[in-house]
Amino acid sequence: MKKLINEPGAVVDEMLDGMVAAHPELRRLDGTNVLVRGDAPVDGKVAVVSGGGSGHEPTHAGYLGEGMLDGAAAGEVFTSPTADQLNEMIQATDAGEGVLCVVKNYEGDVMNFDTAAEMAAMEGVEVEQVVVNDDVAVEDSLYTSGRRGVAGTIFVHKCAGAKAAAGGDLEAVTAVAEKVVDNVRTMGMALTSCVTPEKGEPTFDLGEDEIELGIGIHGEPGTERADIMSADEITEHLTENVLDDLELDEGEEVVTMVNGMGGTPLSELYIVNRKLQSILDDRGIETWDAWVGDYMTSLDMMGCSVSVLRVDDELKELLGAPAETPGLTVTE
Amino acid sequence: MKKLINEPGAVVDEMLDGMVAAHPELRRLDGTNVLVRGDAPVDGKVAVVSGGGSGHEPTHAGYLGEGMLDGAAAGEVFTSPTADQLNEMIQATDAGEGVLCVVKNYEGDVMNFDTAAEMAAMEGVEVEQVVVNDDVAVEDSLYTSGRRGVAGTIFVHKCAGAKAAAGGDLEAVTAVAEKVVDNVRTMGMALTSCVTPEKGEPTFDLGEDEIELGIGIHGEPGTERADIMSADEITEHLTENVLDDLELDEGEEVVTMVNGMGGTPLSELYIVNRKLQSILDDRGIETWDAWVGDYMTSLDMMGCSVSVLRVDDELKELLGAPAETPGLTVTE
Amino acid sequence: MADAETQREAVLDALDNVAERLAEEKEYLTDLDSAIGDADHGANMERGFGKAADKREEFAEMEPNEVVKNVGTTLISNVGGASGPLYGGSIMFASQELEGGITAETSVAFAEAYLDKVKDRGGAQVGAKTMVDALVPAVHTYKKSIEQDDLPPLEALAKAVDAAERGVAFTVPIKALKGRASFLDWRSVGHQDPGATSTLFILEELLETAEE
Amino acid sequence: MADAETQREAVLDALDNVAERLAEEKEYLTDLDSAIGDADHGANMERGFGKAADKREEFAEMEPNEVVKNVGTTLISNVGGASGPLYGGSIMFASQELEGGITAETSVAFAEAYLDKVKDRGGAQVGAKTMVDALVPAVHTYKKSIEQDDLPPLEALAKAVDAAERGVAFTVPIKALKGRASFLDWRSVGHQDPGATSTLFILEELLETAEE
Ligand SMILES: Nc1ncnc2c1ncn2[C@@H]1O[C@H](COP(=O)(O)OP(=O)(O)O)[C@@H](O)[C@H]1O
Ligand SMILES: Nc1ncnc2c1ncn2[C@@H]1O[C@H](COP(=O)(O)OP(=O)(O)O)[C@@H](O)[C@H]1O
Ligand SMILES: [Mg+2]
Ligand SMILES: [Mg+2]
Ligand SMILES: [Mg+2]
Ligand SMILES: [Mg+2]
Repeated sequence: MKKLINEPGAVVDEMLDGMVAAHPELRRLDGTNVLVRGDAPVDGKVAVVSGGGSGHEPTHAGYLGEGMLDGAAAGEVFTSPTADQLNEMIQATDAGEGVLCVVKNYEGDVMNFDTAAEMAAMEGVEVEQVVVNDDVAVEDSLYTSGRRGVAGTIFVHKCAGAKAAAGGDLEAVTAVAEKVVDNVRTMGMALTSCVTPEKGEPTFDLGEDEIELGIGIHGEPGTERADIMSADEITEHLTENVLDDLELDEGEEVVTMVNGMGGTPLSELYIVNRKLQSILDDRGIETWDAWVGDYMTSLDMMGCSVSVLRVDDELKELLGAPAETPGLTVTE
Repeated sequence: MKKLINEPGAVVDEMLDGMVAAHPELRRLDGTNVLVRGDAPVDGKVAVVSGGGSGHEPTHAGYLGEGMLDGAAAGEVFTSPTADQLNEMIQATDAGEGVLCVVKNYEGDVMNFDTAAEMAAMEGVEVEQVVVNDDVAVEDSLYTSGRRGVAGTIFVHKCAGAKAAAGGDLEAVTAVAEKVVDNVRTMGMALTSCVTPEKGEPTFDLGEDEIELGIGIHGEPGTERADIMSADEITEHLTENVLDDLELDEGEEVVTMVNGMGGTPLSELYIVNRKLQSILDDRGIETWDAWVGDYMTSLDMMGCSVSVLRVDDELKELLGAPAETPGLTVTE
Repeated sequence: MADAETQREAVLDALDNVAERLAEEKEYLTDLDSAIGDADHGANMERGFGKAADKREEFAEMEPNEVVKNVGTTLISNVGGASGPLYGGSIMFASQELEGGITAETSVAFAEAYLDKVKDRGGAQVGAKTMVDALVPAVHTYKKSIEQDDLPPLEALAKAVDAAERGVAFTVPIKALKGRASFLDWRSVGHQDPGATSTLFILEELLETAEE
Repeated sequence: MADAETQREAVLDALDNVAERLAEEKEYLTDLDSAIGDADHGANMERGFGKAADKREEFAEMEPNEVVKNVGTTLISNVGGASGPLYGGSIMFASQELEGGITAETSVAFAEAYLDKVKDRGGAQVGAKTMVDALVPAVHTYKKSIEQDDLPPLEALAKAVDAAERGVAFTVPIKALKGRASFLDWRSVGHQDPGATSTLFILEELLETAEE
């Protein structure tokens, strides 16, 4: 393993320090791995917070700022943050208008956020929770953990954050977040595994001619191993699964995201976007906006995910609203 | 080699199509690998253009847009664009106020830009050229090719672009670009080589315990091979070389950039930034702004470069001026 | 029945042994988690129990049940992931059963409360390929051995360890329904569950400590 | 002296042979460029001369010197990098010397003009570890063989190829002063220059074609 780190145990702590050094408009809560907007709690505004394991940068703290998140809790690499830290985040960002927690559907995240919400509620904070589960690779069923939350989460941050910035109350902000969850689907793939600082070697082994389809964002193997394919074939596979699940009708409008897993050159993501847009064109689906970049990564993994979000006028307005964060800036 | 591509020969073409599909505000000149701002030529404004080999995304076309570049020419991977394409770019962006070409110091780039400038001049276009050579790893000498141009080039794009947007004439825009060149220094390192689509295997072999110091951005080996070090040690090495060359005095102000080579997790870049800022602190040098991210990459290479730009009031104003491009957005 | 101090010392010894064992097994647990999860279970367990064991001095004046409770909260604050709230929250919750001291009877109540909380919090039944698959046979066996077979706690615990072992083995051939491994669907078949395995290790160390 | 058509055919045959050879040597050239450059010289040369060879039909009606000039512009438009303007620009420039047809005399003038342009454009002297190191001995030898030793062009060309070979070998032990390899400083010592090597291959194919 070769990494630009000092020691595996210090990665999260030092990364957070380096982040605050680069973005002095963020603030680290003393003795925690929680970053918040420097001006948190923001008077008169519902707070939108998120959190989860580290290793997905710019997720989560990269989306702190005007028009997106108020707080972001960083767990160890790929390990959800502990409930007490989540509780501190909730308390520190609540301005009395309540806090919406955006949680990706993993039992660890859900259980810790649940506990934190209970703790915060005991202190009189109004807390709502939205669980994102956009990953179509995983079968959804009552008897299982359901679908994972992956890159579509960024759209939830953006829309809920914009709604809160526009003065929406906790109910309205939560409703927007749920609307995004209902309308976004994602599927991902990996060309290579990733190397966590603690383990120091690839989480799974992939042959030179193999890829993983249906991966999450934690270096876990995917739902299926396949022979290497061309970028167009891969894009087709991901996109078709996403579109079939979303049941889009001709003429509907979408916002797309080609998300890099961390180790993929941007040029390759654009090659994927090229095919994605041509598939949408062929199906008579209109792209209102196309996002291409590293939004939610898995350390150094090579691969990508394709997300499609069905949008209406409300979501378009929220997606287009200004945001100013280290990881995403939208200007009017 | 596993890449999200269709065929090695189509990488640049398809990437450019995918880019325009994602950023419809950009336009591809017919039959070329040149992208320009959709509204080029911009009336009454000096054009700032750049170009070079592909594989450095978001460089170059990622910096097209308000407040930065008007045109960007993409060569094959790591191969400078041909003179005729550069000439077409210059002609297409010139609004009659002249064109500044920002060139990184490689003989290929310089020779092709020279030829293009001659061709454009024959058509009556006023062309200026600024050659960026910020890489302190390479010794500067009259009898050699001199220093390479690397990530510091982005600061040149930003400042020259802002000056042009503010109505500066060709002379003024060129002067700003030269001021940045005089005040920026960079040094880079690699943990791994990169894999070009054409070659399909690493450009150089690095042992599990080795790193390359003093690399450029073309997957070329560095000036020195060293044993693996901690992030802090690496940062110290890079930063000290940069600072010594820049001859900064206590109390001076700088803008820093920790640039990822493409395959480095963002978390690691923040760990480098943490140390960089603490070194500057110790030396009594003040950071006015710290950039951390993938600005000029070498495909999937793991590694980073550290750049330091000495700033005065003029440069601060230009760096802080609004820019809206796929790769960099600055709001007022 | 041993006095409070002896009991506390026994709890602290057990804690040390567990922490040491989990540190030794860190890589093994992580490897199991690599195959069907995200390669952090070893680090999570080592970190959590390591932190708890480091608090020996803080624990020096506490009642045994308070020590146990504090181990639980320490896990909650330091583990994260799925195993943090499951291990930590359930230990914390079950510690109430030890308020009157640690006896054969209260240890059964503790075990039952612990199992209930894990099932409740995580929503997994037996056969979902989780720690529950090790816990259910262990707790059932322990309870029956003590309450119906009148075995001494040490023997009951030894039987529980055997039972947990079978539970761990049982996780191998089945498909995960809960936890990260469930995202792998059929690909989870053939792999041993990390959380069930760490549960077994902990039980083994409790037995080891009790035997000393 | 052969007529224009024969000359044109000879040029086109040479072009085919060169293109074919460079395609064969693509990997080898790229490997050389990997060691001290950026691993694209093979692809650059193959692309450039391949495109030129593809234009056979366009060239069918042209004068020999125009064909040569067009090969130059095709390289300029398709190669990029350092080798594009060096090879392409110099061929284009030197083609003027062939306006009166291709003779022993004009071929010497072409060679000299070509060398001058490479040196002028790239600013490299002998010993900078570039294509110039293959070119200088080749051109000097060719010129002397024809002008002073009165050798027939075929023999002169054979001697020039020998000379270029020594030039290529000479690039190995020296440090690069120009081109990307110069950024490696002392680490460039011990490696063969890709551009000098491709120059040699081209000369070998010219000889091969002339011999046929
Ligand atoms: N819903 C659940 N119910 C019971 N046990 C679970 C559940 N989810 C996960 N586990 C247990 O947790 C273990 C994984 O723990 P760990 O790797 O530390 O957390 P994470 O899955 O968040 O990375 C699994 O092996 C499984 O035994
Ligand atoms: N200034 C120069 N003068 C002469 N030859 C040069 C010069 N710079 C580079 N070369 C030649 O070009 C070759 C490299 O060509 P190529 O790899 O195609 O271009 P690039 O260096 O732009 O990647 C070198 O091996 C060298 O022979
Ligand atoms: Mg985890
Ligand atoms: Mg090149
Ligand atoms: Mg895990
Ligand atoms: Mg080259």
